[in-house]
Amino acid sequence: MNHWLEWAVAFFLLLGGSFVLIGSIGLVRMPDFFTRLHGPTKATTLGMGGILLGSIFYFSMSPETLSVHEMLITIFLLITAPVSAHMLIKTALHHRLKAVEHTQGEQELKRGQAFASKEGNRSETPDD
Amino acid sequence: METLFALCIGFLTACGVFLMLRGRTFPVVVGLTMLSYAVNLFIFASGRLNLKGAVVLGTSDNYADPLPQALVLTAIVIGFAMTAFLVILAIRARADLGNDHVDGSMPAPRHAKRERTK
Amino acid sequence: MRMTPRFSWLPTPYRSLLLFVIWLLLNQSLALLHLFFATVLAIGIPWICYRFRDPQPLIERPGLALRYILRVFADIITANAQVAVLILGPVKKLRPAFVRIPLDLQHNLPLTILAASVSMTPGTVSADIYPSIEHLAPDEPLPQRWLLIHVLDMDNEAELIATIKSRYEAPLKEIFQC
Amino acid sequence: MNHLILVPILLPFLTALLIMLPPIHYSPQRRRWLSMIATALLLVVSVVLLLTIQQQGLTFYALGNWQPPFGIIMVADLVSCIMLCLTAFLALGAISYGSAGEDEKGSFFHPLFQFQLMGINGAFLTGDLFNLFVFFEVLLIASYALLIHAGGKNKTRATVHYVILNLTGSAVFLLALAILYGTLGTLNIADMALKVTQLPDDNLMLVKAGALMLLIVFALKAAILPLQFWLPATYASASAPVAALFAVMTKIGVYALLRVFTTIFGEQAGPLQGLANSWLWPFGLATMLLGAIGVLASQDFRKLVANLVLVSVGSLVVLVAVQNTAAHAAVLYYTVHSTLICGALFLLADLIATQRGKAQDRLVAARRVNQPVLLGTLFVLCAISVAGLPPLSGFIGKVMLLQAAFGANGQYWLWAILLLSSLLVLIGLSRAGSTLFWRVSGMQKAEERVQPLQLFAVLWLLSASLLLMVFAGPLTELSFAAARQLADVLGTIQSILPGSGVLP
Amino acid sequence: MLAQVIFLVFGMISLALLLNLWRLMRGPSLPDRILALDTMYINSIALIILYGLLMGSPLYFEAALLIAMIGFVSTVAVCKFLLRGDIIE
Amino acid sequence: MNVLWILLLPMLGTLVPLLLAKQSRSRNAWGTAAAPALALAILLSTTQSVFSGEVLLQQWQWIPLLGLDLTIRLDGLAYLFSLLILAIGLLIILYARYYLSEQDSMPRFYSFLMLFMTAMLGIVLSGNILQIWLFWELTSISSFLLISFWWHKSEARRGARMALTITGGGGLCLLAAFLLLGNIAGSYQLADILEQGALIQQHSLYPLLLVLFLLGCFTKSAQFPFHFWLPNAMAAPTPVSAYLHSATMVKAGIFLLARFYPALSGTELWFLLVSLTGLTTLLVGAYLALFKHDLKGLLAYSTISHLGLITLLFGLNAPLAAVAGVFHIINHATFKASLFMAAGIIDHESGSRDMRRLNGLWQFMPITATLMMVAAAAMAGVPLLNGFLSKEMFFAETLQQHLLGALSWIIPLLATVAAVFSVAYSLRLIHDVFFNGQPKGLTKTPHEPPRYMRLPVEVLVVLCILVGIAPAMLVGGLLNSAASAVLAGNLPEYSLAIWHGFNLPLLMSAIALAGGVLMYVKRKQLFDFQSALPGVDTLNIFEQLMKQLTRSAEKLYNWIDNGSLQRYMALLLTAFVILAGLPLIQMDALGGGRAEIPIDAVNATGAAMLLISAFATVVWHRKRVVALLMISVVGLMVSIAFTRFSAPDLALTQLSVEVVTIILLMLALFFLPHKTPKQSEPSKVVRDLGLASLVGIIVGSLSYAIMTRPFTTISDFFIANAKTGGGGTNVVNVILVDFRGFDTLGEIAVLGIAALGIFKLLTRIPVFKPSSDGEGRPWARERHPLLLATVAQSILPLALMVSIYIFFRGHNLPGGGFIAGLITAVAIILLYISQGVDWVKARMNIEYQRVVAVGLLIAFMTGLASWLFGRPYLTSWFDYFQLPLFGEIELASAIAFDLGVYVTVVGATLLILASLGKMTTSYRPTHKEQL
Ligand code: NA
Ligand code: NA
Repeated sequence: MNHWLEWAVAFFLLLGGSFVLIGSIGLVRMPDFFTRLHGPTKATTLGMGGILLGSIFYFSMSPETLSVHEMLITIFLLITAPVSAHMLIKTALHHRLKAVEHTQGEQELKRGQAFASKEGNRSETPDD
Repeated sequence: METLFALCIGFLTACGVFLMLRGRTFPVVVGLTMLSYAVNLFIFASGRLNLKGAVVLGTSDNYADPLPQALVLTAIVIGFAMTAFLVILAIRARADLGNDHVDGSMPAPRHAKRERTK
Repeated sequence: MRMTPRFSWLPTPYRSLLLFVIWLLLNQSLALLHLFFATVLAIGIPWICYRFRDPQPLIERPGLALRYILRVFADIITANAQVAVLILGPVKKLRPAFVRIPLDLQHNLPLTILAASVSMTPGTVSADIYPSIEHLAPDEPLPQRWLLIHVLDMDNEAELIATIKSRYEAPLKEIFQC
Repeated sequence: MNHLILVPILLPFLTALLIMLPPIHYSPQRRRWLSMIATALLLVVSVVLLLTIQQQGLTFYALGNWQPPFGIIMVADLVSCIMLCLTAFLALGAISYGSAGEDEKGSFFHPLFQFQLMGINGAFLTGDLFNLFVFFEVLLIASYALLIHAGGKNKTRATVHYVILNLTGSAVFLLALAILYGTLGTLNIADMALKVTQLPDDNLMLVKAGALMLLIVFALKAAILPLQFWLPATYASASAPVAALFAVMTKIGVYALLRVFTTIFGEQAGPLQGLANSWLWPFGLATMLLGAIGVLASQDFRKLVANLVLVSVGSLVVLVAVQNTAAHAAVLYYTVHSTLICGALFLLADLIATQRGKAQDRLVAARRVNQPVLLGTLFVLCAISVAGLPPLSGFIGKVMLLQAAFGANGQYWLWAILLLSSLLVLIGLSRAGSTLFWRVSGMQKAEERVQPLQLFAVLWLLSASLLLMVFAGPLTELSFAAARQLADVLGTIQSILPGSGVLP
Repeated sequence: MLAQVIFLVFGMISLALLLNLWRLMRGPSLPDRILALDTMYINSIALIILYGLLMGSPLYFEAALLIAMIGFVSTVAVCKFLLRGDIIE
Repeated sequence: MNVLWILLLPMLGTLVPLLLAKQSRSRNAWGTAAAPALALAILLSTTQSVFSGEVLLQQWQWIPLLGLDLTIRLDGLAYLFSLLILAIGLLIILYARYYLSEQDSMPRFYSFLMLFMTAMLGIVLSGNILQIWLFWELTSISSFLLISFWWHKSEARRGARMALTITGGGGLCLLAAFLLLGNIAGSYQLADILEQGALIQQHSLYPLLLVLFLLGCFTKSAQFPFHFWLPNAMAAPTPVSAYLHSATMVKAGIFLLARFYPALSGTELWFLLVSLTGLTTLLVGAYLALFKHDLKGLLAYSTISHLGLITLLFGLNAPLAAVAGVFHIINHATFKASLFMAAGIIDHESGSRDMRRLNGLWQFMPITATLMMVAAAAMAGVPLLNGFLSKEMFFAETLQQHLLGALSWIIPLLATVAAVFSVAYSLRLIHDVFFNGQPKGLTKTPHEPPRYMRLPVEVLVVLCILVGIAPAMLVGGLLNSAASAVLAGNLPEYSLAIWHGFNLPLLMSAIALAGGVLMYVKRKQLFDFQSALPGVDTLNIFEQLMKQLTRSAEKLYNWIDNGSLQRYMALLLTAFVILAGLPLIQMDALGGGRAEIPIDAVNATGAAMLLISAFATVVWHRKRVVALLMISVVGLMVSIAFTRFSAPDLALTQLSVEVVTIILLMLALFFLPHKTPKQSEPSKVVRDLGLASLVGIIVGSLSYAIMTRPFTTISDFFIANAKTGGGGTNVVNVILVDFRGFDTLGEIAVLGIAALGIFKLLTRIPVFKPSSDGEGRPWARERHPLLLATVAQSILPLALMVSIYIFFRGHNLPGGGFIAGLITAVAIILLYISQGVDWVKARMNIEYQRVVAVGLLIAFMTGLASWLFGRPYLTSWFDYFQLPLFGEIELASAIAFDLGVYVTVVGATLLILASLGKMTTSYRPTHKEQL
């Protein structure tokens, strides 16, 4: 039983660690802000889930204790990560950050930027 | 580890002090915050470093010194109160005096000073 | 669509349930004392917090909601694998894009869940929901709103829009009956 | 266990809280009266405590029933009780003055004032070095808040300097505490004094570094050159009752110097004995001189009074460095005298400024004050007292200072500078007085009149000078007794840590 | 075996943190930096949890939870600041 | 009769004129005169015993530890001076009744005059030298008040200030001298000191003491070179000049010379200092007097000259000279007081004191003229008048001394020269004023004064004549007893006869008279010579000097204190470097030998991140938002370090404070510039870098030194007693709420006060709302992003749950009220951020300052509760209870205390952040106290 758990712990930790690392690699490697955002938002969250699961299993290894409160961190991250990302991308739009050249839907980007700032008057119909 | 810890404390102190010597309120606030970190680490270190000995009874048999930890807690809270006050004071000073220089007025440029002394 | 709670003493039952569970999670115990406290807090806290909550549609189809959650979890895992590959793969080959999706949902809670789901799943991040309604007069009709998303690697815009609308938006409409 | 020891801390605390809560907070009148009554009560308690301690000798109060050196203790000895009485006396004057209308020029005047009293009294009573830090912070934060009372550019400007310097000082204080704790392993002052005697040679210099850092902190509070810069602008810009209360703030630094450098580093401290003296002596003298120069240089009266505070601090610090009973007795007596009279002067400066129209307290020709006889008389009395001229208490203080220096190294430096600065002060005050009251431009007179509470406040503080003179005999005896008690470090250790095996 | 895994993961997280710091320093835009900081917060949760595993002590959990909270709140606050200047309006 | 009353009556008399302020002028004068008259009567009643050589002594304890006892000591010398002070004082009161005009405040004048009289009596009657000094300074003060009586005249103010400065400075020297004297003699009682002359004069400090003592005497007695204040003090009303500056105050210095004659005189040093000063003064005064056009000016300089004469006499170290000195004191007082009063009459009745305009007054006021002529003759030393007698004795004494060896003849020669001048100026006084043609340009027609205004002059002039004719009969006893007091009983043989036969002194007198007349006749050349000399306006010079002093003081002060915080900080840190660095240099080895913990890669990474981010903060401190992000990393790393080194509570607290700080700084940055302009000069940056590095090196070294040293601490007690004595297993928390709960009480008080202070700071602040960010970008449009709003609402219950959890576990596990409070507060602040102030206010309208007060009150009361059980404040209580179904639960007072902490923290944090946030809304903190 414990042996299985140990394997599970190792697996989840490695999985988590890898995703965390990949998320951060994405942060460094990606060409523009918008693409950089994806790594941390998703991979890191999943990576955290992995590590937290590892922790849950680890602390549940000893008899009569069941350590599940790491769930709370997972829930919290799941709730907040999209909001952080949302706020960040809104800021990026507001700051008119350049998207990498071959980004499709440049018009949508422009429209989004216009709406973020004061110029995006709401009387101006968004769909042309 | 002690050497590294001391190095960090010293470096944080130096950075904090340098910022506190700047002429605007905001860098001073930042410097003060940095200095507080250094001071807190210093107080903490006065109880000597301990890797496994969180001071909760029954979790270890070699506890860290709890007293400096309690002192740091007090210092953190007081430091927070003081920083908050200073920050707001900085706002007030900017509002009242029209600039954010710590002296409430811009220092005269150097050449002007020289002229005056002539 | 219901906006007003069924019981005034238990305005947000699912939230209460969540809190009940969380208290037990936090204390890692099923002792009677903790169950008692969990109950008290699960009722007390939502009751206090109810005033700090804008009226939202209530979950009408809990079963569906559970399914939705599981689906999103599954999507997160698959999506992450894809994103990981993209991140580690050649950067030059990425086809990033901005896409806007017309929204049928109107209320904040479902919209938020939709945007969050989109952010957590296949290579997309919700950028904005516009136009914002905070500048609308109370009696003004709601305009068509859009969800702007950024896609890390887009294949086919129409397909993406369709997937999102069917996979996430539609179930949400169903769950909240709005 | 005498609960009375704690009352000087708890009473202002409770008062502050009650003033902030219903039903007191509703009306200014209720806030005022509660504040004044509580302060009067504080004075009574302080005096009773002093009398009790005079009978019983040094007594301590173990908070939470945790005995020293483990718990925090409050130590009531003659020195701390004298300071408590002084603070309460001063505060009653300042609060009465503030209650004449100044208190309504901003929010939370009375609660903050009471908090400040709590901090000051705590600093006087505590027998624990870290607790001293906490109370320092209480009184500092309250002083920051009080300093900006009633607003204005000058206040803001001065407060920025005051706050930043003191925050740096607090950081140094913490570092010093950490060093002392890290070497001595205790925080109780008496226990530290004990531990210093058993200090391994290897730790000697570390303790010295910690002690000298404390010196910086206290020197900053006491405003000793070159750490005095915050003082003139701060005191000169503060609202009158606040400035009056601030008159005791520098004395807290002096008090702390006295506590730490006579108890912890007292005669039992071996190689560390009196380690601050060689610093305090020259810088104290320089402070005195600078203050006197400042009195001459001041362009407005409040700044002049602020510089008078510097002069008094300088004299006190030098005497702290002399380290004998007479010197410490002189420090105590002179502290009481100079604090109260400077407090009175700050209040008076405000009264004069109000009646001089636009010129305020600037030393230029201005319209004539509305009540020249009243204010002039008060001014002359205050000036006589503060300049150390007979017959008010100042001259006794001065004589005590001079006598205490007998036999000290560099006695004649002290004498020369003390007398020279007295002369400069005399010149400065006569110039200020003749400008304020006699250099009249225009026939216009102000409408403002001194209000009864304001007059009471000034007379109250001034009366102290008279009482200090009339009862100088018993009061100097009290000072000497207090100084003897202060110097008796072994006795102190014995009464606080009876298990330590130290015999006086 | 578990010990080696934990150290390996420690290495990964440390590397991740260094990468975050690199992005934080590098920028170039403010949102980039904020993103890097946000990621750093989350990665340090992992670090703390790992410490907990290493020490076999559950006392680290609350710290991790709090980091999650401050990561979120400070990101939101900074973004709001960049968007509106006035974060409480 | 109690001799104390001689002093006490005039002291009480100070109040009489004030009490009679509403009465008529005459009543006021009579009332005022009553006290000194009575005192005079008491004094006279002691005549018998004093003349018989008795010393009346009374003593009361005052400040025994300082050696200051109130002692009244009435001997011959004191008697003489008391007599002069009281008798002339009474005459002055009478005179002033007529002299003062309707506009002058008579009560004030009389009150000051009586104060002065008290002070003078105090000096002469004191039997304790500190007491002498007390009254000595009182004379300076009261004379300041009297000289500046006509404060609206600038020369009165200046003259008063000058007098105060000079005499005040002298007073300080005197104090030093007295303290030395007392220390040498071992007592401050006059009687003891006077007996120890030998001891004092042999003491190594005698020269210093003597110089200080003489500085005191000479400044007061207007001896050269301190003489210049006296003529400028003539801005005072004439009664004052007559009293203070001729008869009494200036004699105080002389009195001290006489008083301490037995203790201090007889040495070469004494002779050189005293007699030469006296001689110089005598000459300078006499010479300058001749050229004064102002009537009072002439009299003032003549006073200086006569004071020099008396000083010279005391300096000769001869008993007979001392007798002569005492005698001249009496004579000078009578004729000079009458002269001043007469001059005052002339001024009063003719409106001028300028001798170039006052001419031929004989025709208008013959009686006054006669009186003045007699007095002037006495001053000139004309036979049959009192001045002649003492001058004869003076000449005789100058001839007797051989102190300058072969040059001893110089003294009598110069004395004669001075006498020549003295005759000349007396002649000028009479001739220029009463004869010499007609008055020029007077505003009034002069006439005789009122009857009683002249009476004092008449009395004194009669005395001049009577003493001149029958000296022994009139003043023999007085002089005898006074002189024997001065000489400590060794009175020499002397005779007060008018005629001593033809001798050298008589010749000198004759030469003086003849020479004086001649000089006056030939005055034209002398005046031309004098006017060719550059004029010296001492008042202006002094005033300029004072201005210069003030200005240099100002310059020096501003040079030291230039108002720059950066300098103050640099000095503070330099002090730190020196004081903390010196012991480090003196240390043998920094390390203490304790084994170090090995470094691992993770910690090294953490440290590297800490160092890099700290460095980055400094480098980018001008880009404020970036700096904030960087310092957040530092904070994060510090928290992780706390976690790593077994301090979870610290990590939690640091983290929760961190959030609030970041929000706070973001809030604040809105109102501050977003960029710091580059301003510091490179040299300053280098200086600051050096200073910062030094501080860093010192602090780092100190921490290293501490960490590597073994150590014992009181902490073991806490670990051992946390559970049994404090009822908790989290020792840190038990320390906070129990062992050192008082610190925590203070700490939350600090937080609460800070919040109040911040509220105070934010009230009435001029609101300014930047319309764009640092780059000039206008703000985004959406105020409350939808996602954020919704999520914040969902987080609130979670956060509350977590904070309750953290709150309750704190006593046993990491956590506690402070952290819980911050979590709650942050959750609420998140609502403010995501929904705005209006939204929150509509749902929760609490005034946070009251929350702070309630929280503090809870903590306070928890502590107080232990009083109910007879325990010290904050004594904790806990117990375990068995409940059915629930099992064992613990109840502890610490929980209540922690609840206080929790509530305070929530209230304070919200008060701080919400007040700041509300700045841009209509709910911004208002000025009125909103409790
Ligand atoms: Na003439
Ligand atoms: Na705001």
